[in-house]
Amino acid sequence: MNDPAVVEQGQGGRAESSDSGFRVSLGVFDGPFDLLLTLISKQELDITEVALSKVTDEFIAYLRAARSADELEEASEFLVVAATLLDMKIAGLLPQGELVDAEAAALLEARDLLFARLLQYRAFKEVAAWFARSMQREERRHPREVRLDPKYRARVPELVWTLTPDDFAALAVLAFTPKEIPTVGLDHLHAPLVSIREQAAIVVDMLQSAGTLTFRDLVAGIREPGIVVARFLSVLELYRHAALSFDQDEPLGDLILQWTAVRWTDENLASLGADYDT
Amino acid sequence: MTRDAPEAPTPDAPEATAPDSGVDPELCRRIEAILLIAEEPQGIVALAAAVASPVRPVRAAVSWLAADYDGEHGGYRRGFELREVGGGWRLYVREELDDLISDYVGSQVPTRLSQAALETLAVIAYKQPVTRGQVASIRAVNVDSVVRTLLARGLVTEVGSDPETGAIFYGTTDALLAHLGINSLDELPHISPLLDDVDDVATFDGEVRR
Amino acid sequence: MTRDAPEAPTPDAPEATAPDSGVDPELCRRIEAILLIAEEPQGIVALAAAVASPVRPVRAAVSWLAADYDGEHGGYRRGFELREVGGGWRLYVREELDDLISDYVGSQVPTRLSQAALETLAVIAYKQPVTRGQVASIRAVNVDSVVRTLLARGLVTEVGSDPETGAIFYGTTDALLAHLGINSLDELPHISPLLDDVDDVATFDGEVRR
Repeated sequence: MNDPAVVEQGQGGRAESSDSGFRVSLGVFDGPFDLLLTLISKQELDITEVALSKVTDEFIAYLRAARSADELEEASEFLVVAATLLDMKIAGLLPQGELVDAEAAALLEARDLLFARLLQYRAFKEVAAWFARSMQREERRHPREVRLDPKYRARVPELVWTLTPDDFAALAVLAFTPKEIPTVGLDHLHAPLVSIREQAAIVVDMLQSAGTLTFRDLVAGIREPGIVVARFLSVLELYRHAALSFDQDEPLGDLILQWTAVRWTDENLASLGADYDT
Repeated sequence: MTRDAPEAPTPDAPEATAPDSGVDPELCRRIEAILLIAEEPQGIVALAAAVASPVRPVRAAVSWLAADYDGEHGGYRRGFELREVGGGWRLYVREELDDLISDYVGSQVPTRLSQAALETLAVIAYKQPVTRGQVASIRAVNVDSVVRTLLARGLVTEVGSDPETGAIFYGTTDALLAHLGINSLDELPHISPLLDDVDDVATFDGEVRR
Repeated sequence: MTRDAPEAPTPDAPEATAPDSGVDPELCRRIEAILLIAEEPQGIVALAAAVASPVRPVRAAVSWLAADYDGEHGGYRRGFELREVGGGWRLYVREELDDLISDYVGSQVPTRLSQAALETLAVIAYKQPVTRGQVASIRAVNVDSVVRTLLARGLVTEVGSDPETGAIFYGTTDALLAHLGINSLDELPHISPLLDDVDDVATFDGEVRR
């Protein structure tokens, strides 16, 4: 970091717009936060030299004094940028002289990506300013917008109307029902929940009728890993309840399960796996 | 109009009409601007006030413009004309083109209302007087063109405007009652539980700052 | 237009523009009539359908009219202009006269978009078609209510959905272009060098943040 003041002059227009916003006073930099970002993004200020905790403290103080919606909006924006800076800083503090292994390379790549994200965020911010200017300019314009002459309206073909008042009311109900923007289901990201208790019931059934089975038998034909895991956990649970015993003849060999319970009721089953409930 | 100055003396378009007619092109421009956005016929005095000019040159300019649109100053006869109606001047489509406009309007206004138009109509019926912005908030889509259709169909009408924002309030018309076969809005089936919630929608406008 | 015949050959107004420009004055008249009553920008194809003419001469006539209103055909610069905005052509008061008109109609307080809405709009404009989730990952905030506002204002619209996840894709509308005073997305400021990285970033986000 050479001389922030000089760079600030070079920034011209941008510094002007940020004068009213959040300013920071750090050892290496004193000025608008926006400018700090510009310097970092131009690699004229080393991110590792910026005390993020100090930036954050100052920002919180700034927010306490903030009153206008504009200033409060800066809060969410700041969080984005601060999180990005933090990520960058973590990456920046890691040794990067030689690429010793793939992990280091990945971190370096990650830093570039974070950097790109910051740049991208700033690009959209700047474009948003262009949007605001264009919209303000355009809303001053006056297009021709005059009611249609009744003589033309009168010549429009007759409206076909088929609704009764009840139909109409039903439409109103439909129209007033809040239309939530559908949210993206995350279900596809998670395997459906598998109940250990349900799986235990199946295991109990199979063992009671067969007496002795291998674990391989118990999960034969099951493709969902979740069910296999649940059946294994239920075997452990049943063992804890002394409902079965198991033997393994050799390491990694088949697990042989034998039903040993003298008395077994559905109540035993209901209490099974309570440790896994959350 | 000082901003005009740099552009005015374009070399290949000398403001040719001014010298021989004695009509000031800048005055004509200002009058044309008012006429383009005016809903009602404009009297000469009102026009003169709007363009901040004495009445006499305004009267001369309006006559000149009317003749100009009729193609009498070397141009061609425009598709619009400037007519004096009820003591004021207004731009009209030239009468010979009425059929064209009727066909066009007919093609723009469908004989059946779309689902979107019907739902918007229902919202206006139950929430009137209501602004387009409020309807848009409830329907969560822009309703400008749909409201235009409903206006063109005479199913809704402007019933006033917000003194602060200038936003126009809309309400339904007797034509809608006639279509529904009822005599008054009181005869619409009751759906109030939902309506109570509707004011919540106002929060949604919070995104839009004034 | 047989009704036109008796008036057409007025002695001191020969339809002078037609021969030298190759533009048919009758076509111009019809286009002017549609433009006078249209409430939205008119695309060339829609105009051609309205005036029942092939597209090519309509395009030529519209260009000729725009230049004519600008005073480039020997007339004077009109108080109105023909602008190509939001995917079509529309009559506007000439920009230099906007202050005059604002005084005349009384200026309405415009409802401005919040900074969050503007940024979301910018992301959608450049990244469309784009899901809310993708917008949110770029802005790193929840954008649901902002998108609702943009939908209600007709600035963005649903343009499809992901066949696998059902996530809705959003894109911008012609109304947005009109609000920006541009005719196509190509006229947006160029920021592609930065955006080239964006897709990598999105993937990266996907791996790290979810």
